[in-house]
Amino acid sequence: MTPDLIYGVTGIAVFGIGLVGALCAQERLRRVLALKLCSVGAGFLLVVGAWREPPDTPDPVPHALVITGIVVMVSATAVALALIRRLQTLEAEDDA
Amino acid sequence: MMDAPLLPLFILMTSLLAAPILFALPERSARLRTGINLSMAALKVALVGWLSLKVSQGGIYDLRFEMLPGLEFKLQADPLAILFIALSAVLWLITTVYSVGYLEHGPHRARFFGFFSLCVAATVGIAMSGNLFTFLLFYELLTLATYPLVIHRGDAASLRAGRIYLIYTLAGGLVLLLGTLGLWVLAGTTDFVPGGVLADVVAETPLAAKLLFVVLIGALGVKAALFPFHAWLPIAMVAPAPVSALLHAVAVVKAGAFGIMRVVYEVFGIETAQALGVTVPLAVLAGITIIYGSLRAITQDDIKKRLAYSTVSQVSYITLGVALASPIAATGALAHLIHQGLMKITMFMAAGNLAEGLGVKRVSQMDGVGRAMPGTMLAFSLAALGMIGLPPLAGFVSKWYLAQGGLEAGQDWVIALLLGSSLLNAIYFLPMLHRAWFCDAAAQRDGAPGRPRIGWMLAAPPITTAVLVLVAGGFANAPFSPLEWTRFIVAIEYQE
Amino acid sequence: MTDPLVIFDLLLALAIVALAVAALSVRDLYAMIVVFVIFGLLSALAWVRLSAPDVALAEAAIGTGVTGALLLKTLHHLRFASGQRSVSMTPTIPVPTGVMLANAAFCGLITLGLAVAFLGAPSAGPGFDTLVAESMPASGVDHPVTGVLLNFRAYDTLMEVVVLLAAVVAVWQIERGLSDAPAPEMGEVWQGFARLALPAIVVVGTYLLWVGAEAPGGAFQGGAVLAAVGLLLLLTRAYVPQPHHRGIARGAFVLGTGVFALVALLVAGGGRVAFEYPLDHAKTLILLIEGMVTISIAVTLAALFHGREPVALRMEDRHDT
Amino acid sequence: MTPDLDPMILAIFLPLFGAIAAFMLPRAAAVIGLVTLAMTTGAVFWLAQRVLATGAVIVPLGGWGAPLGIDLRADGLSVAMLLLTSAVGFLVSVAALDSLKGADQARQRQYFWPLWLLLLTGMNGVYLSTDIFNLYVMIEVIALAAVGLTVLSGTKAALRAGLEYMYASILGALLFLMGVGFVYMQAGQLDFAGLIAAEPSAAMSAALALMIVGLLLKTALFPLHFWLPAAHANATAPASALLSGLVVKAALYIFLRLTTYMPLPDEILITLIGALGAGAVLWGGVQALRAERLKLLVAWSTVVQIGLIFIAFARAGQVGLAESWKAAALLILAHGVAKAAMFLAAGRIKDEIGHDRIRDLDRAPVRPTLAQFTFALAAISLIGLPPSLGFIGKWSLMEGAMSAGYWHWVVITMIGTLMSVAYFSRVLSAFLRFDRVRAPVGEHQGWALADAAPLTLALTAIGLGLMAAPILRFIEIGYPFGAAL
Repeated sequence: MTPDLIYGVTGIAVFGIGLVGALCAQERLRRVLALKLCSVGAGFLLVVGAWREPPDTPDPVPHALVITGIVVMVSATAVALALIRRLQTLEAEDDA
Repeated sequence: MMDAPLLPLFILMTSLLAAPILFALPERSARLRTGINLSMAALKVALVGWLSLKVSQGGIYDLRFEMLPGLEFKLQADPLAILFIALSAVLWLITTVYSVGYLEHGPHRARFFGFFSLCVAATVGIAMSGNLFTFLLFYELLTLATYPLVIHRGDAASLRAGRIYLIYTLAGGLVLLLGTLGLWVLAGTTDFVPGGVLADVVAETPLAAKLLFVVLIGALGVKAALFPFHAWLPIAMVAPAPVSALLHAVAVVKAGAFGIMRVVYEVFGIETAQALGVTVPLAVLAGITIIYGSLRAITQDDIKKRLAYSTVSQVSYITLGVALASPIAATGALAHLIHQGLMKITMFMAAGNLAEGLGVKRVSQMDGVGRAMPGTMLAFSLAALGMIGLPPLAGFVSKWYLAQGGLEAGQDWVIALLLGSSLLNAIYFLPMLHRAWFCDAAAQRDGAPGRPRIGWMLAAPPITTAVLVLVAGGFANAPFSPLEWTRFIVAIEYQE
Repeated sequence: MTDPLVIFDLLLALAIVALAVAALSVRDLYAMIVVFVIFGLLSALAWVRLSAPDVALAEAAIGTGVTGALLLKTLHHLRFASGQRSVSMTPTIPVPTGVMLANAAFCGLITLGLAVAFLGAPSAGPGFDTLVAESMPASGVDHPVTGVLLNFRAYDTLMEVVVLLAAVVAVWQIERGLSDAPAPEMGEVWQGFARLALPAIVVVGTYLLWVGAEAPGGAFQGGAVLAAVGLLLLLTRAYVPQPHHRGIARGAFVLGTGVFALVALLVAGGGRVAFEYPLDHAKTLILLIEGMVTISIAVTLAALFHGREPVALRMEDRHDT
Repeated sequence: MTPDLDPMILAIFLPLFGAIAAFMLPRAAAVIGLVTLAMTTGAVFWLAQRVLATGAVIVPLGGWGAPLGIDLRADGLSVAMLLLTSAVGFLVSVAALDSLKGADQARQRQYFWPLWLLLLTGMNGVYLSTDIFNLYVMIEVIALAAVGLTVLSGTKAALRAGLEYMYASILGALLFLMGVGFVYMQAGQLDFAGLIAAEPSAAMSAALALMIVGLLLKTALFPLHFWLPAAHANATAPASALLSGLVVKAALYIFLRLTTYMPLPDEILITLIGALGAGAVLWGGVQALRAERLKLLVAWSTVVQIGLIFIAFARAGQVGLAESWKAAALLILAHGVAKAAMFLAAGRIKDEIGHDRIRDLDRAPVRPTLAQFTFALAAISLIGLPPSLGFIGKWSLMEGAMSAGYWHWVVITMIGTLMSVAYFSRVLSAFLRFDRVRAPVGEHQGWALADAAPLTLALTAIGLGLMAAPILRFIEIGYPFGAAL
């Protein structure tokens, strides 16, 4: 058993867990978090793909892609959270 | 005289380009609108005259434009096309005069005349289509252009009628699309060629060819008001009188009948169709429609509805003549395309005048209207007698040829059919004439309204067309008469 | 087989999966975020194990750090907006259990399929290794990941910065009006700590940026660390965004994108295409781009955390709603 | 040193710089936006000319060349999409000048332009990209900008719809990213050439499935359409026009590209895609018939049209794939132009009448005739009546299906057409009914500037049908991918 196998399966599991959350979660915040889990899962897959048995160095391209993916995801998360905040404000105004 | 290869396009453009201008004109610019309308209509008549002269001298007009690989937008001016555009050009001019008078001070005139122009453009396009694909384009345009005319009044009844009209015609259009596609897939072309393009297909897969025939005739039969697709026609009567006149005489039902003609003659070819065994059922269907329409007409009290059922019946004479597969019957059918147009437009304009001038909309109110509006009723009577088939009026000529054609084709039942139909025509038209001329008005209406005031723009058109009915029948053998022209066409279609 | 590292890997993997499940199933949202942060840090650890220190840094700083801060801030706002009530964020129509189970089964099947496909895929299969190794000398930097990010696939990186820009524009557009959730109160000790920590964080961030050319680190990680400075400043009220700072903020947001794009465009010519840096100036240009991008990332992330566009507190100073 | 400018680079960088400028200078945003759109359109025409003259063209960014670097590539299909985007975008921008002119819309004005220009950057980037990871980044640019535009009005309904849209967008993009991961594992390359060269394997099937599901979610194919109607119906009119006319097309385009390079392995899958399209046509049609608001009806019609595009893709099964994408592309172009026109017209009608409740449209004494006419013209193209481009697309669809003997697609298309007649005529007959109005009906006459842009779009949708043959020849330039390399 090599790390790429272990963490590859981990990544896919995390992706699947995130998928369940994205489809089933009730609270808005939790759905955002579930999507973030999916992105971590995808990140695992790419990092695992880049892994080479030491002493070979890993392929740097997927690493760069994952970094890009992380930044993209934080941007999307920020927008989703801003929507949630604004929506909550409006809904709270209505309740009051 | 100089030659202009783009002449068919110019004829199309006289009404197609007029439409956007008319839409854009402000509602109040009535004079300008009338000027544009009339000058464009007159220009079209002149251009059509020129074109028919050229074609009779052997000129060939063929405009093509590639729409999809291998599939062309194609305009051609063959004699059959000329026959139809001549009818529409002349009747457009007359109906335009009538409409200007009819809609004076009415609302939404810009819209009305815009769509009116589009409607005529579509009819002209249908006439000059060089293939079924182009035909389909204009066929759909016709539907779209007539819908706003049918619901012009904008009330609940018109909208209901409009909806039924739209459902029937667009469904018909969709089936026509299916048929056109089928033709394209089966034959690899949709061109109209005398003698047809399907001989090979019929030899190989007669079932597919039969199916295609049913689909195409079914699609066209909707507009041609062929039984059992006729129901929209009487309902569409809520439209203003000039629209009804145009719908019945030129535009919609004729487009259907004309399409049936093209399909039988130039898609299948009369011999191929005969070999396929589809002409006789079509003739029988036409016969059923003729009798059914007449029977329904008898029971209608509403004048326009009675006329509408009469149209259902009369237009099927054309289909009958086509389906009989005899050159003489074909002559009668083509002549009837023109003759029925002239007669029916006369009657609808007269009916419109009765409604406008006297408020008479029902047969039961017609007592004595002959004395109140003698010119209009004279025209109406001429047209009605022509419909019945009284010689020497136009209707007699067509029926005579149809009967002869029936004999020639060995379908003797056609004689009985024509006699029976004429009898029914008499049964529903003669009482109207009797009431109009021989009954006393006072018994029906409160007080004597005196002479109704209708302008010359309403009075003159029906009289003009009535005169044409007389001329077309009386001088049927003169050069350039509809009958002479149809002989020219039949020679081409039967490839003699 | 008895390699202790394998046992470590297995335990770590189990912990990651367990934390992912826990994050979705724990009832309290605050606990959810805490679990998530631990999950993120452990994932970063796993990536270190997979010889991906750059990715681990980025995940720890941005994926976990900034995301966690954003989630906490939003939770705070939600609790404030719904008046300290226990937050049930969505006025939910409860989803039938059947649907939930069907969804879960569906996702399970997909996951299983993916796992099978993964196991069938070539491990340590073909990659860009050779290509990158051959091209590194011409890239102007020594660290391969930086070479990929800022040279080979610089276009992707530019667009990534554009995504950040789009996010901040969208957030400013979405959130409006006056602040309605006051920042959480912080103890004096915390404030003192923040003041002390700030300079150190700045140094670390700048170092990360600088070192990126040769070793793990670079613009994004550096930017994230510097953004932490911004977060602290905002949280401690050491800095309160003012309306007249909007112009400067806008400038800082677009600085990275603008400079990056301009450099990419201006190097084209004389047979070179866009993004093709002349070899002699490659390192300088890349450092210039990285520096500007770092500033933009730092300010943008801080602004994403702050949320609203800074507006005047008094109505008469406000020109738009 | 004057930089060498390439039209492909310009098509991406002009809107990017425009977005930056519009964000920095909110007061001049509209001017900057229009100028940028005009210049971008010019660049795209330049590119079109070049592609027409020399076939597909490539820019290897950074000089590295794929697979290490990223190539930009323009062929007939991508240029057609670029032309659609910039030309429709320009006209929508002109219309936006008017529809965002209200005094209470300062904020919308300020943010519309930078978001829209970023959106344009993302879309142009998609159409020129040849790298699947780059496509992932681009669809995220599109997603964030599009969500920003969706919620521009700031109403609660728009925010709710925007949030749903955001979830769907992120999930779609992440599924796509996961697919990218699998492609990398199997092929070790991320460019299109790598996709073509890759051996079929379980990993590639998983990749294809993930990417396709992600794209279907983004393009809102039934039953993944749940987010679309609310998002498109609640946005402000120009944003709706952009979202419905252009944005969903980006994912559709990627779908067409991917399936060209990684053909669907099984006939059943193609039939499944077509069946989903059929579901969209029927379900969307029913919903459009029930819709109470004009804009919601128009949004449901987008669901229907997307279904139709997928039916066109599946029209002749696996054997027909080499031709079917063209029918789909024609429908994409037709829908892009016509739907933009229709949403703008619907927005104008709502502005003039003050509401968009369909059942009360005929009670309004105000009748914005030109906007209604525009709506009708757009409906003609969407129903697929001749000679519009929609008709040509539908013709191609049915022709291919009929030739291959796939009669079920013909039947579905005909049912869909009848349904579209039914739901559009609900609106059109309300325009033409007058007897429920008490006050004298004031029909606008003459030209309102605000109607010019939508009317131009609607007329284009009709007129493009006459250009179908050259369009078809154009989109084939550089097909298939390998030919130009």
